Amino acid sequence: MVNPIMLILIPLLTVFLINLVNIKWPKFSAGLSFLAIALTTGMAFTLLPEVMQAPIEVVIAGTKAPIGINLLIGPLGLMLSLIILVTSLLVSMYSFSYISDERKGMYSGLFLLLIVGSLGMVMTGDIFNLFVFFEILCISSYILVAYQRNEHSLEASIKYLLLGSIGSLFLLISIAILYRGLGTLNIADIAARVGELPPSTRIAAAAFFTIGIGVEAAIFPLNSWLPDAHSSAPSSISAMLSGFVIEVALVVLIKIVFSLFAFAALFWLLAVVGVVSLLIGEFAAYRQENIKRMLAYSSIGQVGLILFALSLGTEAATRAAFLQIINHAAAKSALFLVSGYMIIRTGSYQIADYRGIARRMPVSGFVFFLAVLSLVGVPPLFGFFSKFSIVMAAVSSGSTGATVLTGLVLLGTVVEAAYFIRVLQHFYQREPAKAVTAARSERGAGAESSIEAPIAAMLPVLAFALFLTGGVLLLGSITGLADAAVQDLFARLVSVLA
Amino acid sequence: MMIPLSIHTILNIGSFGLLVIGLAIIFTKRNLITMVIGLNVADVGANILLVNAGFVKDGTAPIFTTAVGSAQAMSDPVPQALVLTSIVIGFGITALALALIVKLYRRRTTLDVSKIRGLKW
Amino acid sequence: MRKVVTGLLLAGFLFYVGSLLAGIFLVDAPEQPRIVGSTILAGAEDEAGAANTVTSVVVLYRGFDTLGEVTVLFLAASGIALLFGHAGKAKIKKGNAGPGFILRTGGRLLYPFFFLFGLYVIIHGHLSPGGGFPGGVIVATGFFVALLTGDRVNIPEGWFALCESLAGVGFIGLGLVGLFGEAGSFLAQVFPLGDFGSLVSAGIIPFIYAVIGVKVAAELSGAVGRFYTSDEGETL
Amino acid sequence: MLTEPVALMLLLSVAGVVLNIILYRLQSLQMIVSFLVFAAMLALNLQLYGTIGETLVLPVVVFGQAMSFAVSPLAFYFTLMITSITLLTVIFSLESLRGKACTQAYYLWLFLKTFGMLGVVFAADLLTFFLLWELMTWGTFFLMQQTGGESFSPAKKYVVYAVSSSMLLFLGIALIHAWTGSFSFREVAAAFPHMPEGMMLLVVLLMTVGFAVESAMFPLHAWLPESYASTFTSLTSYLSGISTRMGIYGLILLLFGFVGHELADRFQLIGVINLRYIVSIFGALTIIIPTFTALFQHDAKRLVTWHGIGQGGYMILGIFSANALGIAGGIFHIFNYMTYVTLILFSIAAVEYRTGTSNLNKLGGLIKRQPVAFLGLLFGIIGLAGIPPMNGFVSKWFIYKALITEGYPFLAISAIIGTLGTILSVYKLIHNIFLGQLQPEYNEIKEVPFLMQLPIWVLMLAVFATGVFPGPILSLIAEIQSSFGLAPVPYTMTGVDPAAGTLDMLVITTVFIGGLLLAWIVFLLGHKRRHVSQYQNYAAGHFLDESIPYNFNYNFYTGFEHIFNPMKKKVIARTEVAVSSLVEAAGDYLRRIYTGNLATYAMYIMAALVVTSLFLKELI
Repeated sequence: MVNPIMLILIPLLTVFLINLVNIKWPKFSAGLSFLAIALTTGMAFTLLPEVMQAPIEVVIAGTKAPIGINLLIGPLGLMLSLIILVTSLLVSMYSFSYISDERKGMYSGLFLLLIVGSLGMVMTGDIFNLFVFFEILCISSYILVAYQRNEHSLEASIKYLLLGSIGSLFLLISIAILYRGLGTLNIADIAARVGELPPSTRIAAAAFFTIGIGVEAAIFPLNSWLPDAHSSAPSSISAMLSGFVIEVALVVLIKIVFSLFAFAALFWLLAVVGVVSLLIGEFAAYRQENIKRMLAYSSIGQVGLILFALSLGTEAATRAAFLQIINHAAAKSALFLVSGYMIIRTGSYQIADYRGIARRMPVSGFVFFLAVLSLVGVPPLFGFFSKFSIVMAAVSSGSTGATVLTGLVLLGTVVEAAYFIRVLQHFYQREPAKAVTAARSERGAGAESSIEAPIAAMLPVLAFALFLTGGVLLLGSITGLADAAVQDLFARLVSVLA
Repeated sequence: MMIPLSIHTILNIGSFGLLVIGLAIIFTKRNLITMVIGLNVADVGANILLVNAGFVKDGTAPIFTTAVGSAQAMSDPVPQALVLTSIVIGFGITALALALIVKLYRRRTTLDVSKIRGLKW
Repeated sequence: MRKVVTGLLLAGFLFYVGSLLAGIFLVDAPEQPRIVGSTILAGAEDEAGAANTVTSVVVLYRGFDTLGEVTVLFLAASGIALLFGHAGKAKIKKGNAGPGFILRTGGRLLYPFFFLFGLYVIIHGHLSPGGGFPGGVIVATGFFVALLTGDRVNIPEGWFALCESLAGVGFIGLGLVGLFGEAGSFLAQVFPLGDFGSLVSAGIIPFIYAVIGVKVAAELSGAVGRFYTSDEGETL
Repeated sequence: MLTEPVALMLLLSVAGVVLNIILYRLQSLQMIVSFLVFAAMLALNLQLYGTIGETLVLPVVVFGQAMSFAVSPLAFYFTLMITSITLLTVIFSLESLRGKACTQAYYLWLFLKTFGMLGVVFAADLLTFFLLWELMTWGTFFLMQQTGGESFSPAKKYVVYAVSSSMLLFLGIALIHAWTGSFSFREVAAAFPHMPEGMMLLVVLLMTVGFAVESAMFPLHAWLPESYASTFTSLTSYLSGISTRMGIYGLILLLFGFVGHELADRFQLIGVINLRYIVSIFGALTIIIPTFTALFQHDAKRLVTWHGIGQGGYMILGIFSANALGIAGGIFHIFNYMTYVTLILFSIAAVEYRTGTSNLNKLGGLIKRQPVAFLGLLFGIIGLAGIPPMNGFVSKWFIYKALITEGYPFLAISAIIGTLGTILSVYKLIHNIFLGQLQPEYNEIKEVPFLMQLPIWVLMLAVFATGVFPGPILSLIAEIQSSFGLAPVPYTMTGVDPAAGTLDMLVITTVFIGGLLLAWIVFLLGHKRRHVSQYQNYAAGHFLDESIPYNFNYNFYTGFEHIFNPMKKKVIARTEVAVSSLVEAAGDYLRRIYTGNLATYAMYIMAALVVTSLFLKELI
C-alpha cells in the first residue's frame, strides 16, 4: 500500500533535488519534475480503489489527531488531487518547450511547489496545516506570476501578493479565534465541538475564514488581482492558476463552511455572490481585447458558476459543481496553453492580431474551438453535461430565488457565447492579420507554412481536447467519483442554523 | 459588560489595535513599502492574537527545567509553535514583497500605488 | 474620499467584528491549557523527550507544519533568486563609500562568535528557548554583517543551494525514517529518548532542528545576498 | 435493436459526420459518400412508415434518463421532409459547388445539422430533445458561415439569438423536470396539467419564446434574412426550407404534446384574448411585416428569405387556430412551403451559377437562356403566392377557412393582405430575373447541367402533384392530428370533404388548365403575331434602338417604396443595437470595478469582511 503522504513528499523531495541539480545541470530539472509528477499521479490512481471504500487517515509524528497533524484522504480529496495532478502533468509536459530561458530550473521547482501546496490543502485534516499549505500555494503563485519579470508581471505579482497576504492574515485570525475557543486545530475535532462556541464567535470565525480563503478563491469582490495575475503569468502558469488553483481554494472553502460554519445565510450570500461574479466576469470579458485577460475574466465567470452550484447546498448541485470544475480545468487549461503559443508566434496579446491564425495553426485553432464550445456548454462535449446538471440541480432545489439566479446564470452563458464566438470567427477569418503573416516558427519557414506549436506542447493540449470530447464516455465513472466526493462532503455537514 | 483587566485582555485589545492600525496603513498610504510595513504591523497583531490564545493564568513558559516543578501551570505550547511558523511565513512574504518592489521600482521609478496602474479593467 | 471610506470601514470593522469577538477575547484566560496543550505537556517526558515542549511541538507534533514552513522560506529565497538574475552571474555591488576600517575589523572579529553562538542556539533547541530557526538566523546574520562590511565571504552561490537542498532532503529523510519505525508514520519519534533534560536527549528532535538550522541559515544568507547583487545581465 | 430504421438513420448521419472528417481533403469522395448516405437515409425513411408508434431506447443513460426515440406520425412527417430535402440539396450541390472554395466542411456540417434535426424530431424525452436541439442550432451556425468573410457577422447574430432561445428552453425544461421529475414526453404530458398555474404559464412562455426565435416569429426574426442570404444558395434553400421549421415543430409539440388547447385557453385575459390568440396576433404580424419588407429587397436570395419569415406566420396562424382544418392547413403549409421555397431558391441558384449574381438590379431577360430555371421559379412563385393549382393554395385555403369559421376576421384579413404583398413581390422576382431585356454580358450563358436541373424538375412535380392531389399528405396529417387526440381533418384525395367546405383541387385544376387552353386557342385564332426581339423597346412614344439597353428592372417598386418608407421605423434593428451597446456599456462599467489601484482593491476586501460579518450577524 502506498502511504498517501508520499503524494506530498515526493514532489517536495524532488523540489530539493532539483535545486541540487540546478547547480550544474539545469536542463535536467524539467524532466525530473515531470517524472515526479508522473510518479505521484500514478500513486494517486492506485489509491483510488481503497479510498472509495473508506477515507484513509494518515497519522503524522505518531500522534493521533487532534494532538498531532493528520491527513485525511477521502474521495473528495483524492478527486481534487487527481484533477491537480493530471492537469499539472500535462502542463509540465507543455512547459518542456514553452519555458526555454535559463531560469527553467527554478521554474520546475516552483511549479512543483505549486502542486505541493494544492495537494496539501486538499488532503490535510488540520486547519493550521491548511494555512501553511495555503501559503505555499500562494507564495509559489506570486513568484510564478512574476516569472517573466516585465513591468506587467511584476505589477500583477505585487498586487496579488499584497491582497493575498491580507487574505492569509484573515485566515490566521480565524484560526486564532477557533483555537482560543476550542483549543484544538483538527478540523474534524473542531467540527464535532463547534457548537460549544458562542454564536458571535462562530460568525466572526466564519467571516474571517470566508474572506481569507475567498481572496485566493477569487470570489467577488476579492478577485481584483485575478485578471492581472492570470494575464501576466506565463501561459502554462495561467493554465494552472485558472485550471485548478482557484477551484481548490473554492472547494476547501466550501468544505470548511460545510463542516464548521453551515449557516443558511452564508450559503445564500455565497450563491448570490457567485452569480454576481459570474455576470461581472462574463460582461467584463465581453469587452476585452487582450486574449489572456479575456480568458482570465472568463475564469471569474466560471468560478462564479461553480461557487453558485456549490453553495446551493444540495447533493445534485454539488456533484454538478464538481463536474464543472473538471470541465473548467480541462477547457481553460487548453485555452491558456493554446493562447501561449499564439502569443509567442505573433508576439501580440491582442485578439485583433490573431485574425486568420487558425489557418496557420490548425491544431491550436481546433483545440481552441473545442474548448470554447465545451465552456459554453455545447453538446456532446463535456461542458454541456456539467452545465446542464448545474441548471437542473439549481432549478430542482425548488426555491424561487435559486430559479431567478439560474436565469441570470443562463444570461451569462449567452454573453459568454457571444464573446467566444467573436474570437473564434477572428481565428478563422480568411484574410490574415499582419502579425499572423509575419509570424515564423522556430524552423523559420515561409509565410504560408504552418506555425504550429512544437509537438511536445501540442500533445498535452490535444489530451485536454480529447478529454473534452471523449470525456462523455467516462461520464459514468467520473460521476461515480464525484458522487463519492459529494457523500464525503455531506458527511461533514454538521448543522444548518436557521 | 465588565471587562476583566488582565494581561490577557490587554494583549488582546492591543493586538486588535495593531490590526486596525496595520489595515489603516494599507488603506491610506500610497507608498508600496509603507503598505508592506502596514501589512507587517497587522501581521504582528494577528500573531499576538494567536499566541495569546494559549495564554494560561499565571502560567510559565512551557519548558521543563529544574527550577519549575510539574505542579506549576504552564502556558499552552501549541500557539507558540504556530506563531513561530506564522512569523517565518510573514518573513518570507515580506522578503519577497520587498524584492518585487525593488524590481518594480527599477522599471517604474515610482512606489506610488495610484500611479502603478498599468493593469486595469 | 478615500479617508472617509477607510474611516467608515475601519469603524465598521471595530464595531461589528469587535463586538463579535468580544465574547471570546475579552473574557479571562483559562487556568489550564485546553485538551491539546495539556496532553502535549503531560507527555513531554515520555513521548517527545524534549524539555522545551515548544520545540517538541514545532519539530514533532507539528513537524509537518514546520516542513511547510521551511518550504515557505525556501520559496521566498528562490523567488528572490528568480527575481534578481541568475545564479553565477551575480556581482557584489560596490557602494560609493566603502565601509571604514573600524567596521571591517569589528566585523572580522565578530564572525566566529556569530557562528559559534548560532551553533549553540541550534543544538540546544530542545532544552532552552531557541533552536533551528533563531540559530539559523544568527548564523545568517554573520553573513549579513560580512556583506555590510564589504568583506566578501568567499562562498560560491552553489554552496548555499547545496546546503539548503541537502538540508531539505535531510529533513524529509529523517521524517521518512519514522515510516519504518514502530509508529510507522512520517516524522515519528524513532530514536532513543535519552536522559530527559540533558544535551543528548529527545531522540530525533535535535537532528531535525540541526537540519532546519542549516537550511534556515543557508536560505536567509542566500536571500539577503541577492539584494546586494546587481542584475545588469538580466534579460527580458 | 440497431437494425431498426430509426437507429439506422441516426447512425448513418453520425457516420456521415465521421466519414466527412476522414475525407476532409478529398472533396469528390466527400460528395459521392454524402450522396450515397443521404440516399440510403431517404430509403430508410420510407420504411419508417411501417414502424410508427415504436420507440427506441438507447443504452446511454444521462442523468438517469436513457436516451429514447420514438416514431410518431409527426416525426415521420418531418423526417420525410428532412431527408428528401437534404438529398435534393446534396444532388444540387454536387454540381453547383464543384471546385468552389470554402466547401471542405460543407457536407460535414450538413450531416451534423441533419443529425440534430432527425434527433430532435425523433426524441421521446426532453433531455434528448434539448441535447440534439443544441447540436442542431450549432450545426445551423456552422452552415451559415460556410462562405466565410461577410457571412461571419450575421452568423454571430444568429448565435446570440439561438443561444438565448436555447437558454430559455433550457430553463423551461429544467422547470418542467423539477416539477414532474421526469424528462419523458409521456410522463411530462400527463403531469403537465397538474402544475401550479403560475409555473405552467412561465414554462409555456419560456418555451414559446424559445421556439419563436428558432421559427423566426416577429419580432424575433431579425437574425434570419442576412444570415440565410449570405451563405451558399443551396444552403439558403436548405436552411430556409426546413431548418427554420424546427421552431414550428417545437411549437406543435408544446401546444399539442404538452399543453393542449384546453390548458392554453385557460390563460385568458379578456374574452377571446387568450394565449393562443396572442400568439396568433404575432403570427399575423409575422406575415405582414416581413412580406412587405421582402417587396423592397434587391437581392433575390434576401427577398426569398424574407418570405421565409412571412410564410411562417401562416403556419402559426393555422396551428394556433384550434380548428381541425386550420391545424391541418398549418402543418400542410410546412410541407408546401418547403417544396416551393426550395424550388425558388434552386432556380435562383441556377441563375446565380451561370451569371454569378443574385442581384435583381443586374439581371433580366434570362427566360430564353435558362428556361428550366424559369419554369422552376414560375411553379415556385405560384405556390408561394397561393394561387391554384399549386400546393400553396390548398394550405392557405385551409387556413383562411379555419380563421373565418373560428371567428377571427382580423387574422384572416391580415393573412389575405400578406398574400397580396407576396404576389407583388414574387412578380418582381420573376420579372427582374427572367423577363425584360437580357443584359448583354449574359448573352452566351447556357442552361445549368442536368444534375442541377434534376432537383428542380422533381420539386416542380411535387409542387404541382401535391397541389392537385393533396390527399396522401393530408392522410398523414390526419394521423398526426389523431395521435395528439385532435379531430382529424376530413380529407379526400383531391381536397376536403364537402361537409367541411368545398375544395376539390381536381376540378379547380381542370378549370384552370381549361382556361389556359381556351386562352391559348384564342391566342392561336387571333391576329397573326409579329416576333419581336427582347431588345425592341417602346418608351413614351419613342422606339428605342436595340443598341440602347433600357433596364427598367433597376430599383423596381421604387415608387411603392416611397409610400412605405415613412412607416419603416427600424424598431427591431434599433433595439438590437441598443441591446448590444447595453451589454457593451454594462461590460465597460462593470470592469471599471477593477480600477488597477491596489488601495481600492484592499478596501474591497475590508468591505467584504464588514458586509459578511454584518450580514451573518443580522441574519442569525
